[in-house]
Amino acid sequence: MSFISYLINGISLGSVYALIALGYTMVYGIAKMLNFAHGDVIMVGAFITYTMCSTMGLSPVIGVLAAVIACTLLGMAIEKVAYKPLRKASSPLAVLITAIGVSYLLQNVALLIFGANAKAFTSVVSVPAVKLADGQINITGETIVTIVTCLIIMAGLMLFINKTKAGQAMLAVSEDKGAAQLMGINVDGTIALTFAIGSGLAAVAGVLLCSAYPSLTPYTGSMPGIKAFVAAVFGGIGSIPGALIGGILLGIIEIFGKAYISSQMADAIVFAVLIVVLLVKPAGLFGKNIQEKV
Amino acid sequence: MAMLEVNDIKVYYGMIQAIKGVSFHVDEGEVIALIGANGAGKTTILHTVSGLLTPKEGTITFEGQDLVKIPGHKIVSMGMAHVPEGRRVFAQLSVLQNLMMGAYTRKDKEEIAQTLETVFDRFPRLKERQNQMAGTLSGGEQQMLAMGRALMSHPKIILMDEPSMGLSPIFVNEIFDIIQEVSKSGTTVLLVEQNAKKALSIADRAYVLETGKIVLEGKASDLLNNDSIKKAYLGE
Amino acid sequence: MALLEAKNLGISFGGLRAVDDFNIKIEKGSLYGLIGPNGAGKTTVFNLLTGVYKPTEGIITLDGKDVTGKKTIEINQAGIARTFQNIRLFKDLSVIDNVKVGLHNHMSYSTVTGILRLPKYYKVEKQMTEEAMELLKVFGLEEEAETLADNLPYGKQRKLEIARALATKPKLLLLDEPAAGMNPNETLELMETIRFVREHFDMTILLIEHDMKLVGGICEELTVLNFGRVLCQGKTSDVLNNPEVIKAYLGE
Amino acid sequence: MKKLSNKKINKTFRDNLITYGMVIAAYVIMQILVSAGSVSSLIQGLLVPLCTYAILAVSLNLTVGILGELSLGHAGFMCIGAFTSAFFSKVMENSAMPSGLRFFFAIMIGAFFAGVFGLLIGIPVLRLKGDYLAIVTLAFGEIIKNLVNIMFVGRDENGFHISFTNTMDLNMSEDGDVIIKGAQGITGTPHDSSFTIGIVLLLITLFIVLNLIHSRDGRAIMAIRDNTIAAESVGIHITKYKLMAFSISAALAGVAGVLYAHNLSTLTALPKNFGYNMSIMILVFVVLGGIGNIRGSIIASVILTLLPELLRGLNDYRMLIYSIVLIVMMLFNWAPKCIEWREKVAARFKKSVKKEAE
Amino acid sequence: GCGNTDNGSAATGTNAATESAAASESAASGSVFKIGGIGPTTGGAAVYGLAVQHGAEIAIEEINAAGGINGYQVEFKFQDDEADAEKSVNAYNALKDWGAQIIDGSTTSGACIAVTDKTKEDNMFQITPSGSAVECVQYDNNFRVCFSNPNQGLASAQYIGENGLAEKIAVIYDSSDVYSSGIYEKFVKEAENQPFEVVAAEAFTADNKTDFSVQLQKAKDAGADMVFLPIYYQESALILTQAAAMGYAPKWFSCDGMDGILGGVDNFDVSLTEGVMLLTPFAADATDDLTQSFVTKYKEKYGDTPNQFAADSYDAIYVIKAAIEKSGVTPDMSVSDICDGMKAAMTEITVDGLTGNGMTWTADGEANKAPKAVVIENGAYKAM
Ligand SMILES: Nc1ncnc2c1ncn2[C@@H]1O[C@H](COP(=O)(O)OP(=O)(O)OP(=O)(O)O)[C@@H](O)[C@H]1O
Ligand SMILES: Nc1ncnc2c1ncn2[C@@H]1O[C@H](COP(=O)(O)OP(=O)(O)OP(=O)(O)O)[C@@H](O)[C@H]1O
Ligand SMILES: [Mg+2]
Ligand SMILES: [Mg+2]
Repeated sequence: MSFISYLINGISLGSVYALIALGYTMVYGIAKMLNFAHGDVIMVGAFITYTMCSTMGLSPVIGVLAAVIACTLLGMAIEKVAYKPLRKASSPLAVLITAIGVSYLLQNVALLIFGANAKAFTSVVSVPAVKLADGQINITGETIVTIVTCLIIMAGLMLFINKTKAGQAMLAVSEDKGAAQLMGINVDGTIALTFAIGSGLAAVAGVLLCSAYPSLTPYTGSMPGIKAFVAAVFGGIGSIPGALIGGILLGIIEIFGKAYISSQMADAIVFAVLIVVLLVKPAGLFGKNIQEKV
Repeated sequence: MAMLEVNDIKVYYGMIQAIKGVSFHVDEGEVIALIGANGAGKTTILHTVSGLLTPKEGTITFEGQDLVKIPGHKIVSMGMAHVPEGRRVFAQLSVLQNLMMGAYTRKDKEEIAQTLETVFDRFPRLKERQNQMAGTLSGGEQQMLAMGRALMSHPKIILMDEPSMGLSPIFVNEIFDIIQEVSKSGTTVLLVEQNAKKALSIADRAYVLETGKIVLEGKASDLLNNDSIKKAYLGE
Repeated sequence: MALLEAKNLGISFGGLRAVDDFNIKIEKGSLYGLIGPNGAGKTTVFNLLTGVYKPTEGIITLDGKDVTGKKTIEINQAGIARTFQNIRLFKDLSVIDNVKVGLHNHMSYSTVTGILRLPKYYKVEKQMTEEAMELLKVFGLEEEAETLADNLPYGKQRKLEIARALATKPKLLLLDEPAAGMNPNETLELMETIRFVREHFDMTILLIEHDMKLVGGICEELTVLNFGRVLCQGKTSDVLNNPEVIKAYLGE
Repeated sequence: MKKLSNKKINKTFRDNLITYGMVIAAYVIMQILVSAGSVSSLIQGLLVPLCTYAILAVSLNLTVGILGELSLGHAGFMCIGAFTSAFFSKVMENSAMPSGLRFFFAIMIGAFFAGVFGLLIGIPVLRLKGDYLAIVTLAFGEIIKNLVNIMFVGRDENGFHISFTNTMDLNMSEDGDVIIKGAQGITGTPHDSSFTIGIVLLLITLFIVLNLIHSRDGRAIMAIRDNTIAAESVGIHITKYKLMAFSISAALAGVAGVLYAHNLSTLTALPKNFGYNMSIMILVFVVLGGIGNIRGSIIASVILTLLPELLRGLNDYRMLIYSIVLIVMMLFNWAPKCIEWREKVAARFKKSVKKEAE
Repeated sequence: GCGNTDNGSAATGTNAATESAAASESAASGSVFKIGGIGPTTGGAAVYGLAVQHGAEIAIEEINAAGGINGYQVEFKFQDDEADAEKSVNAYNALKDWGAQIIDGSTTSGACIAVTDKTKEDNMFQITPSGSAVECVQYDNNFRVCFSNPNQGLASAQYIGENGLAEKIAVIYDSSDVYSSGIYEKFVKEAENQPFEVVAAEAFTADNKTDFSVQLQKAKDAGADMVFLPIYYQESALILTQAAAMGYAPKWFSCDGMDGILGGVDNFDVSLTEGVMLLTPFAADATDDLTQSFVTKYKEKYGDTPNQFAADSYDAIYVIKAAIEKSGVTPDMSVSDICDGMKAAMTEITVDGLTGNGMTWTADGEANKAPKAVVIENGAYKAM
């Protein structure tokens, strides 16, 4: 019985990672950059919802909407000010470092505005928990909503990328910006759109993360951000279903590691599994291992 | 008025000036060849015309509109296509996806399907390989794809950067036939070629470029018989 | 005995039979051409010979030694060097350093010698520089020795690739479309260089090329590939007049 | 021909000389200022950390700039160097060994263990590429930190005891001494680091890295960076040279760890000092200073270590300003538009200088 | 809500000092005591450092308003150390440059240990409000206000055992934290002598503290009737929430780190804390005048409910005051002389503070005060 509840807990945790990883992988897949500030956009989204709902007492729907809109704009602004000037820089690492700067910036702004005290986030989810086996197994409403959201977002993203022109444009831009422009694709616009979508997703992820684990500080986003990065790589970075599966597996491994091996070594176990997987499948579970044609 | 008019452009890579004041024009329906040695600046000029590079000085007008002021991606929908140097196919997309990307600015599905048919007719190899990842095509196959992709936008003018590079002799002949056909079907052509002899034999007029400057221009047939051109570019 | 002998080579990519039942015999000192339509499998043959791909069947022997399925570096050490269809230089190294990397396995000193700058370091580095400069001279690149490889014009990049390959002191040199992107004059110059290399280094050369002037001008023997199979093999003049070759490859 | 090669040797020689000279000059100036009493305690206290971070940045530049692989686990190697050496120093503290010799051995031990870990980790990991390599190095760094945090090592008359749960499991006798206490780490490491030693270690690091780069092996490493397939085709042993660069880089990070551990009386493996945040911080030094630019790494590490300290006057706004400055510096150093602008300004400046000279 | 934490910290301290300095004639320039505070005000542990800073600032303000110490005004400056040992030394050096004579800090144990070495070298008087590791008071110039970790572990185990509160106990602790693992170690050791059994000991780490479902499940499966939480209240809040969600309701027992659970987490549902027991020296809702006035001021000024860190730091300043008054040191004396004077005085003073009545100190730096065991009832502490 405890096995099943561990499994469910793993899926709960993993679905949160997956949700974050979807945004991460989306931005990585198209803009080819590790946006280390992604986790902090999550935090911003959560704070906005917190302010709207818990402080100002507005309805969760408005709170979430406001967070999505604000984060979308924030994502686009960050891209424009901090990332775009470096797009043609001679090394892709330059923009990675700027992203780290942006991450610090968001954390410190949040610290100045909201203080360091943790805020207990009021869940925006009103779906009741499902109890099975005489209440021994408990699937929270947050878990259900997160998983459903993940699936919807994953399907939506895949449809968007494969079926819409803007999505196809993203694929082209991710490979060769110059050639994409020669096709008539608005490269700047496409990348801005990518960040907008990624950051909008981050807001949703932030709200659900804090609904499931209701503790919000200026640093709330950074660890889940890294974990989601791990999850995205695990699933094959750039792959959308990979992010989902990677996230959920990561959650399950983390919980099982704690449960059956050692809670002290939880971090080590997760990372060790990651390493083993990557050694066997060097491009992650769903990544295409593309060999360069000689 | 000329369809494409390039007026005294200067282009820099950082501090290095690659184009030192070049002017030329292309009239509707013409085939214009641009020839010159390695590093003369041919590719740079094409990149500047199609908006991948911005000139520091000078103007480029296409059908009366100033291209320098227009965002690069809008130039395609005005009717200009570019077969870039080094092919630049989308390596991880399939051949078919690559071709459809060429028709990105077009809306009418039926017309696109028609163009696709004509492209497949011209390059049967692409039809055979439509689901192969473009990156795994052989060098020559990629060249065909780049050409086909440009044609998919049904352009008014097409810029081609060394389209015969890496092609087998038989296919070199074929590609020049195709260029002529394209031209006959009403598309204007601006052609950069190392194979100057072939290029001049199908062009109406030509410009000769040396280290960022135009040093000679004239009717292609005249240039074919010009001694200095023969010596420098035709290997005779 | 032939320097290189490949028997019955074959490889597939997915469903595509890229090379099938490929046989070739190259005598020492010859200048051999490999031609064929686009996508015929020429580059793939090079990749098989140099260990980039492992053949699913067939045997490759170099100088009597079986090198089938060996790794790229082992094959290089056994004596095959190559250039690439899409140029692959060490872009951020200077021209001379590119060549020195080629000399890597032929002139050496230990890591510790390098770090501590023992006398041997200076001695060997000096020898390397001299030898590299000599090679660069052959290709008219000595002026550009300190230029970054990336900043060379296209034609010179191709030459540098050949120089780097030669620096590994191969028995057999494989050139993949060395004249691509060159104008007729530059091609003529390249032909001279290739001839010179053959004489001067007593080299055996196998090259892929679509420029018939070059192929006809310097190759003694040809193999024509079509759809992964050998279409025709023999003396250059014979092959180029073979009607099947004309039909499939040359055009009239 | 001779002339050309001489010119090159001279140029790199001069370049290296400037780098060494810069470090030595900084040392001399600081020593003079310190003895004149005109250096604040804050700056004095920062001298050893500055050396530590400069060594880290130089060593990571070997991996990122020269080998061309992205490593996010460098703090892990630093951690190994710190803990192994501090452990050794604690064990030997009451022995007859003179402290100078003890510290020398501590440095050797730190470098050795970090290097060995670099090698062990490198063997499987260096087959991966780009971001996958980055994440796996990050993972190794985190594993190391996690394990150090739950590691207990004690010594009594029966020898050493190790446990991964708590001190009771060490089963030590009454008068045993617990040296590594899990999250509480090692306390009371002898204070052996000094500015002079830091500078000497930095110079040695520079010597190793610069000489390696400009040797046959360095060329092979850079060739692999630029084009692996071509490097293989000219007979370069990819794995060997990747491992060489990676483990030397790790060993040098270990040396930085030794310096770190012997500068503070407490050594704990926190996310802050040995977690991925630190690895990223070192990467920031490298990238800001210019990938592959060794001197730049030193300068960037000094600026970025000093900056938050010098901003202390801003109180609560300190880290905010710091992050903004970081972003602005990155844009200034890397954005093509800024580079162009800088070149133009420099050219104009040169021109005007010339004119004046005339 | 939004605390106005953007109030320049040192600015507040110095402003206050200068304002009242103007009022008080005796504070001629140069003759003020300069006290430096150290703790994280940025980074993940900022909440603790800010509390220490704010607690001290209130005490300083009160003291200056009341005419200072022995007639001397007090200046206070607080420096960020990001909870890092190296940065803490930097912060200390920055304070030294400013002219600090006495140190209130560092806030976190690891950082504090590193600083003790430096204050020892300079022979500067250092009292840490919250550095609980043994080594935080390793030298004769180091003192602390809070309990030491072993002390808390021992006291907790004994209290539980003596009062027969539980038979089977699970521990959830932070294996990457000095404070938490320090208490845990001693607790488990002492448990052997007590009539209860530790049935599960589960850890989490700084990088892994969002999901506690496994730890709770294990405690539950092991049949623990009490869970001991030697951790801080921020994580405890999450644990209580998650336990409630899974329907697990053991008794909860905790140490002073738990203090803050009632007001420290904004918007937290305090009904979850019903019945939680903790050993703490401070309770923000105690009814004595001192606490009430402190809490009121704190809320007014910083918008938050003070936690035990703030209280410890407030007391630390008053301890400093008492030691100065007792020893009669003056600001114009050297740092070392001030330290020697205060050191000697420390064993002679008795302080009534927020965290204890009649606190006295031993020469080895530990405070003698009785931990109060409290239980949360109806959202308030109640003595047990
Ligand atoms: N990205 C770049 N950065 C700096 N210089 C460049 C760049 N691209 C080209 N150049 C330089 O600009 C000049 C013109 O180059 P361009 O590629 O336009 O020549 P080209 O005539 O197309 O030559 P090729 O026949 O080799 O294709 C050359 O000197 C070249 O070195
Ligand atoms: N890695 C691969 N995966 C799938 N197909 C491949 C791969 N490499 C080559 N091919 C296919 O194998 C065939 C032979 O390719 P190859 O590159 O050898 O041709 P080639 O003779 O060199 O042609 P070209 O003269 O155009 O360079 C081509 O049809 C190509 O698409
Ligand atoms: Mg060109
Ligand atoms: Mg080929």
